[in-house]
Amino acid sequence: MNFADLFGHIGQHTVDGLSKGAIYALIALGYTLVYGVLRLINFAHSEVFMVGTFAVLGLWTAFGVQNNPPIGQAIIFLVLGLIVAAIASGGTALAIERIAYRPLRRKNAPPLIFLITAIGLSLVLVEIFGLVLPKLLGEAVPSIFGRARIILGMPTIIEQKTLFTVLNTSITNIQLIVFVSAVVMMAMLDWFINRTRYGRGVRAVAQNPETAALMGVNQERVIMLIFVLGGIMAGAAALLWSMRFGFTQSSIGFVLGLKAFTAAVLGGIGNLRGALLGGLFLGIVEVYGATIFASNWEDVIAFVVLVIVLMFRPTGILGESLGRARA
Amino acid sequence: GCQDAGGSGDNTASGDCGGKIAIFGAFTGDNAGLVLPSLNGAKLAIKQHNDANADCQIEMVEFDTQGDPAQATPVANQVAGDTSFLGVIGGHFSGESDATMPVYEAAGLVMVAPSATRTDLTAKGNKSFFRVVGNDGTQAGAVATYLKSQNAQRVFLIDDASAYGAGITAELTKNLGATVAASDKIQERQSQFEATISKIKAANADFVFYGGYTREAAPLVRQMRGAGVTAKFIGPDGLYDPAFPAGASGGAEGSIITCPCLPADKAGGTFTADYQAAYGQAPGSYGAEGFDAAQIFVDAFKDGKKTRAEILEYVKNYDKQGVSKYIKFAENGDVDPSRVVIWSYEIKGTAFEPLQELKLS
Amino acid sequence: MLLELNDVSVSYGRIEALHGISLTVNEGEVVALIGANGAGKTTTMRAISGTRALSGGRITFDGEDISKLRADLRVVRGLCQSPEGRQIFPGMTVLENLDMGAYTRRDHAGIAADLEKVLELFPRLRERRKQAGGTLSGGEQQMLAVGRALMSRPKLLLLDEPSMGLAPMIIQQIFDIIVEINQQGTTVLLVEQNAQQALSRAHRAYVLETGRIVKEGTGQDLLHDPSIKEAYLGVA
Amino acid sequence: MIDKIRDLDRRRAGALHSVGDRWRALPKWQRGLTFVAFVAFIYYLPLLGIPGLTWLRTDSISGGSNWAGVLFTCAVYVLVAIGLNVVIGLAGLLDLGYIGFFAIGAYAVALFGSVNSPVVKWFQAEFDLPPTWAVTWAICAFIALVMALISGVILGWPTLRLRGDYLAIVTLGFGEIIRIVARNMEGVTRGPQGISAIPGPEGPPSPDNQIFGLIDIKPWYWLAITVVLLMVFAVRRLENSRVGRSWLAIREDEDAAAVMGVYPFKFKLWAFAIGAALGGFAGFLFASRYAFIDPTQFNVNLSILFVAMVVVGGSGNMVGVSVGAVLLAYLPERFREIADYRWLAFGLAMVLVMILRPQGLIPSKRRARELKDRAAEAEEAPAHV
Amino acid sequence: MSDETNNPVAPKIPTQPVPAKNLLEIDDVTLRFGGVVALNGISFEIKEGEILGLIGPNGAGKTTCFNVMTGVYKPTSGAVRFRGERVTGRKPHQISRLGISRTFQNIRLFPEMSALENVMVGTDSRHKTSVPGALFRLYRVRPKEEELPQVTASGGIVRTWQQVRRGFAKTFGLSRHILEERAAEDKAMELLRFVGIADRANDEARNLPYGYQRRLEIARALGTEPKLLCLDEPAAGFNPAEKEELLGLIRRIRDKGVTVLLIEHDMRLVMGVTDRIVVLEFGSKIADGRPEEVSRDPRVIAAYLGEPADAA
Ligand SMILES: Nc1ncnc2c1ncn2[C@@H]1O[C@H](COP(=O)(O)OP(=O)(O)OP(=O)(O)O)[C@@H](O)[C@H]1O
Ligand SMILES: Nc1ncnc2c1ncn2[C@@H]1O[C@H](COP(=O)(O)OP(=O)(O)OP(=O)(O)O)[C@@H](O)[C@H]1O
Ligand SMILES: CC(C)C[C@H](N)C(=O)O
Ligand SMILES: [Mg+2]
Ligand SMILES: [Mg+2]
Repeated sequence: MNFADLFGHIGQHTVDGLSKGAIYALIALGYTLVYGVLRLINFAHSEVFMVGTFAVLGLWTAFGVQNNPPIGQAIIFLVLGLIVAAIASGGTALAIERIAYRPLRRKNAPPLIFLITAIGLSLVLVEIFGLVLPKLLGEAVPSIFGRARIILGMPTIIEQKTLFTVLNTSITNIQLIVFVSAVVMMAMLDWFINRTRYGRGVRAVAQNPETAALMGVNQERVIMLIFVLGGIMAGAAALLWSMRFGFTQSSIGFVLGLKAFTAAVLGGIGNLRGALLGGLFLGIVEVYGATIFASNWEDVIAFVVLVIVLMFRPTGILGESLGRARA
Repeated sequence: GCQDAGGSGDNTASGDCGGKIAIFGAFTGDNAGLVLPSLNGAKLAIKQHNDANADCQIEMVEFDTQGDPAQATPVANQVAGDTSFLGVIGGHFSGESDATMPVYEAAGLVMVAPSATRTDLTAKGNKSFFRVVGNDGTQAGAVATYLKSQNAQRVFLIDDASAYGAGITAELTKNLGATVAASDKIQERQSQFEATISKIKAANADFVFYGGYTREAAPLVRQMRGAGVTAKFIGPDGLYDPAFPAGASGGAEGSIITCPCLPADKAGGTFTADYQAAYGQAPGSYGAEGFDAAQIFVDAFKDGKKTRAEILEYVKNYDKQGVSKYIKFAENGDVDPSRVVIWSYEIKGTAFEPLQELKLS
Repeated sequence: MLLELNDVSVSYGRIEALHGISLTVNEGEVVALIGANGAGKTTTMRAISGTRALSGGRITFDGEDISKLRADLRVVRGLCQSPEGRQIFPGMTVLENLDMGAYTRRDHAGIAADLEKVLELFPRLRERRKQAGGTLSGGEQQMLAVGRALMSRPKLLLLDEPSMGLAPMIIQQIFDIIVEINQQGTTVLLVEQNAQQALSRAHRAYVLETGRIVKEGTGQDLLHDPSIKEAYLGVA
Repeated sequence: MIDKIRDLDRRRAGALHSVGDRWRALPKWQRGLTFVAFVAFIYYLPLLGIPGLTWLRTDSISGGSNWAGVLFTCAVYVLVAIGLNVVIGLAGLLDLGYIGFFAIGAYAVALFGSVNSPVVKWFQAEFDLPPTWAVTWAICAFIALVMALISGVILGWPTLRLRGDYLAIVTLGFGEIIRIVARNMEGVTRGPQGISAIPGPEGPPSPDNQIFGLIDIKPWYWLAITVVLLMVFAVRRLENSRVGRSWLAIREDEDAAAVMGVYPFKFKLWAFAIGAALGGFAGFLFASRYAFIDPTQFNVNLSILFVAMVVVGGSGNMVGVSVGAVLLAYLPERFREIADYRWLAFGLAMVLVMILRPQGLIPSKRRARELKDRAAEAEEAPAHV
Repeated sequence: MSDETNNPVAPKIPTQPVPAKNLLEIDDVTLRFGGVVALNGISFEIKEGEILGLIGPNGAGKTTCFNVMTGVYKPTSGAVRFRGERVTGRKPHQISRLGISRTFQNIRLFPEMSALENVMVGTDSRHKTSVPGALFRLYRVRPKEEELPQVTASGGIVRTWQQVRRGFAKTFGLSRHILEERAAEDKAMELLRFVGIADRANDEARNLPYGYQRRLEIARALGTEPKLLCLDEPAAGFNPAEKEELLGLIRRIRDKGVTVLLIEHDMRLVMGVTDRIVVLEFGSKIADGRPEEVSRDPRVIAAYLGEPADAA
């Protein structure tokens, strides 16, 4: 157990953890939104993220982006990447809603059924990107599909540089971008849900769908809205991911999704701010834990912390807010 | 796909020559990429034989285990129970080999493994398990030699806690002694390596060895470079895979990969060319081993061996130059370590440039 | 004629709850709908507000056939229901709940004025305006539900048992409020168990029995109808 | 297309329904006889040689697995499904980490029963035992059962107070923790190397074993299926008792149940512990038949597969979940041709079954009714819902 | 229609002098939710055998008071004692075993269980079979003659079989599980008959009409064999005729020896059935006395009843 290392570089570890957690947080938002409104763990959300990364990869490959392009180009490709990823992820989320969840909602199926459907969908999406498309298109576009199951690299779009160093803690440009974008996006979403009329409609559907309709809220539109919003957040996360880590694979969503969902639960699922807080907290816990022990204990530490937190706060750190309180 | 490699199956076992063997391994699933070259190599050997000897047809039946011991065992039961099978090529992974060894041994079936490298597989007093590949101890020894030759002072060891990665890294730890600066273990499917990288930095390492596969290694080396770590990166044959440099998008430049496989131009006979002609790509890792494993059975059948016992006996005493190395088994089933050829390669762009053959100690 | 139900039937699974009822509500009226438990009063309300599909018949509102219109669009047309059993949004504060009532409205000044009025009517709500709806007492929730419905300024207000679970004094108030908003121009369709009160305030009333309209008349007429007295007023 | 499938499904469901009705209408002794015949058939299955049915065997294709071996796997999965059904179907708790208990049962026999295990080695060194010494199989069975049960209680104690979906993620985490610990604690479990030479009823695997041998798997299957039948009998007893009623009440309204004198925590814990014990025992059988385990065999994927077989089969109904388990274990083996596509097919099947038949293939009567009511309700509500 | 309802406010002939023994004491109980004081140092007691009314304006704290008594909430301070034993701090199921049972303001049945099963859940709380008991059925009880398996067949194997079973049960006893299961069913059926809904015993609760559901809740609560039954607005949504029936039912429950605590806003019902009334306002007790006293109390009129004309 290496506490010396932890405390010796506590600042650095914290910064690392925050930038790690920011990605979790963005994905967690999608889980929380859908859960908050439909009481449904959208297990397929991790694949919404995965599709986003493939979209970014596809875009950059199509334009033949090389490592470290000039800054002007880099910005263009990032913006384009954001748009493409948001469209791809948002579209996937919407498609999932339409194809799988809507028929179930029509039948008023209980949550467990949604969960299993979501798991099935998730498998299907992973296999489509990892197996079917490679078989169909692997010859034509090997760089996108050829090794989708193992790993696909992307160009480095912005070189990682240390921006400044304070108190023995260096912060890189990419860490800063990731962290700030995550916070800004989450703040925008929070504002949208809590301060706008649409947002109020979303919360109303979350708490009492039938009465929401009696107040003039169009439930279908709200549900589409949350899936699209969650998808866009996942798309944004996909772009940040691509920028920071520069690779993807068909199964990339699984572990990240699991962590993001854990983050959402940690913060209080259904609670947007909770998702952010949970994500950052989880990131820090993982980095601290991996420093003290070895990295292969990371997940154990994350889950143990989850259990401990839930024992003291059974509805997560911030509790639920979108969701229905118990009557 | 379970098509037989050449020949019409029925009349084979009946003739004076020929017979039926099984090959098992992860032919589908996530890890298939590592094993398919070996399958292709084996198929090539059988096909070459069958094409040349119309009167002596060998049938090879493929059993896909996805590398999972739990799937390999019913397969083993099937093969062991079907007396028409006279030999087995496999397993490809150490775990499935370990799981099925007792079954095949009980049936008196000989196993020739092309790529199961864990050291202790041959240390259990098995009587029918042989491998045409050097074990992890041999490769780790070669890596250690290389590191010494490079004057490594502070080596940082990372493994993925898999049977293969952890095994080879543990062997290397034994070999390196004091030059190991520190170590870390990551987990499969991990994709963010902040903690590991800060440990590498803290250890001020000049070499980083990673025991494991591409999926984790590519992002790891890329993030290392992104974070400004300049230590040289070394990996074993698990990374001898074009996906590694490609997945790291330039991050793997200059990394050293060791592999108990010969560079294309050094492989014996016409194997490399034949393989290239048959499958349109270079043999990759273990392609030659797969070929050699199959060739042993081809030789046995050609020699007129017709029962499991005869073939087991034949393999035990096999003594011949193969395409990957000179093959002669020690009592425990290992090939002679001194005959194992291990090469180092350097990554340039997306290519593996052969550097040198690594001699043991 | 503001609202017209023409031979409307509604079923739950195999059970038909409404067997073709017809009724009308004219602009400016208070119409009461009374009947025993399970007579189909709530079902009628839900059919009108659109939370239950019709299995037959036709509903016309303001000259438009709304039989197949989505519930939220009926709200936009000026038809608002305060549902049975309160159904407030438990996770929203009292104020947010009231704002939900005005979801389809855009006139900010008007909303603010109405909010003030509702809080005036129910001082208890003002006291609790920041409390989550789910933690209010039963009666407080009922007040909130009525207040929320008022916030939408509907042309036609549907009230399903607004007095349920309220203390006698508040019941009095609620009925006074109904009369008041009616005088200010809102048409009201009222479902009540408290037939005495409902009939004495209503212009007209319908009596529902096992999914059929069995009687209709002015409030006063029914109030003095002996059979009604016996069955619904509990006075021999 | 979808309509066609739906129509077909309806017809098939109708047929099944009438089968069910007719079954219930049979006199008791006829039902008894049929049941006996069915059980006999189950025992006969590994020998299956009825002309016209042999294509069912997994070894009827080239590269297929041993038939009895696959049947054994099916039996173990059925045991898992029955255990998980107690947790999900009866008590209504979503457990996504069931593989954890399975792993604990498997590791229990491996750690105490195999001469290769560090634990046994430690015992040998500490107490001067011969190098062939290890805990006997029967005692290992007991250890496995108890360890799984205890771990169920340990996991349940702090977490059962949590609401449904929180429980799901916590249990999922538990499954992962068990696997990671098994992988990382090399000193105890030999980590990723796995443990071999796990004993069977006749001791460690060896060519001398007469009945539970290495090559012929039929006795193993008969052993497993006997365990399954016993457990079915036991769980039925629970289901039709005060305990089963309490589970149902908790599932429907926990607070109201508490006020009526049901202690939800206690009964949930029991469900968890029973489920864990069954899962552990399944793991025990699995390990002792395969004689080798390593941590990769206890992946989360498998947990999810387990939940899927319960839900797809029809949670709450033991026949249903067993059918789900058999299908999921058998189909990929029989249709090896699609090997690469099996997860895709599996995912598609899950989605399709859930959309077309949310109550599962063979649901419990109560669930079927419940879902039908809910669906009817939704259908009558207007389009926006 | 019975006499009482014709003139419900008139004093009811007291059945007996109310026995003085306290069944439940609420002792200076305070409960705060953040800033909201839901209960403010209230004290009152319930005497064995009486029907006590608990009334007060909306939000006065009546339901909260129930929740404190049944262990759903823990009071900030103060204590509830039941038959001298402290109840506060115990879990709901323990309190239920002690003998307090309740219904809910918003009906909370087990919707997918049949009416009979709903009540059986209640009766189960007095039974002992737990998991090992249900599993192994080893705990055996000597059955009474009528509980033994009957020999009905006239001959042949069936008869022999029945005789064997009977003999077995005679020598080794019957498992407690089986006896309890039978007892539960009989008792539940009897209770359904008691509240008058036995005709729908096998229907799922969710399919019962509203009035039946309310009565089923009462039957289920009675299944736990309570000493004290708390009814939270049982007549909400009933019309006068139905209220009438309910009134009779409450009396019959009391006549079975169960003490009743009743929350209700319908004054006619409250006046007609209660022996004593406690009035709450803003979490404090403002009156406690016989119905006719309370209904004349100016504070109660001001806080709750409004002008007397309204009570009619
Ligand atoms: N969700 C439902 N499923 C099945 N039947 C229902 C449902 N809701 C109502 N019913 C039935 O429809 C009939 C009419 O019910 P409705 O709720 O409209 O009556 P109501 O007049 O409002 O009674 P109450 O005074 O109790 O509110 C009743 O027989 C009831 O049992
Ligand atoms: N969980 C809670 N958090 C905050 N306030 C609460 C909570 N539960 C109850 N209250 C408040 O406590 C007060 C008493 O509520 P209670 O439900 O006991 O009233 P009641 O007397 O039953 O009223 P009603 O007749 O309307 O049902 C109310 O003002 C309510 O808002
Ligand atoms: C295919 C190889 C990478 C397998 C590895 N050498 C093992 O023993 O498991
Ligand atoms: Mg109603
Ligand atoms: Mg109340």
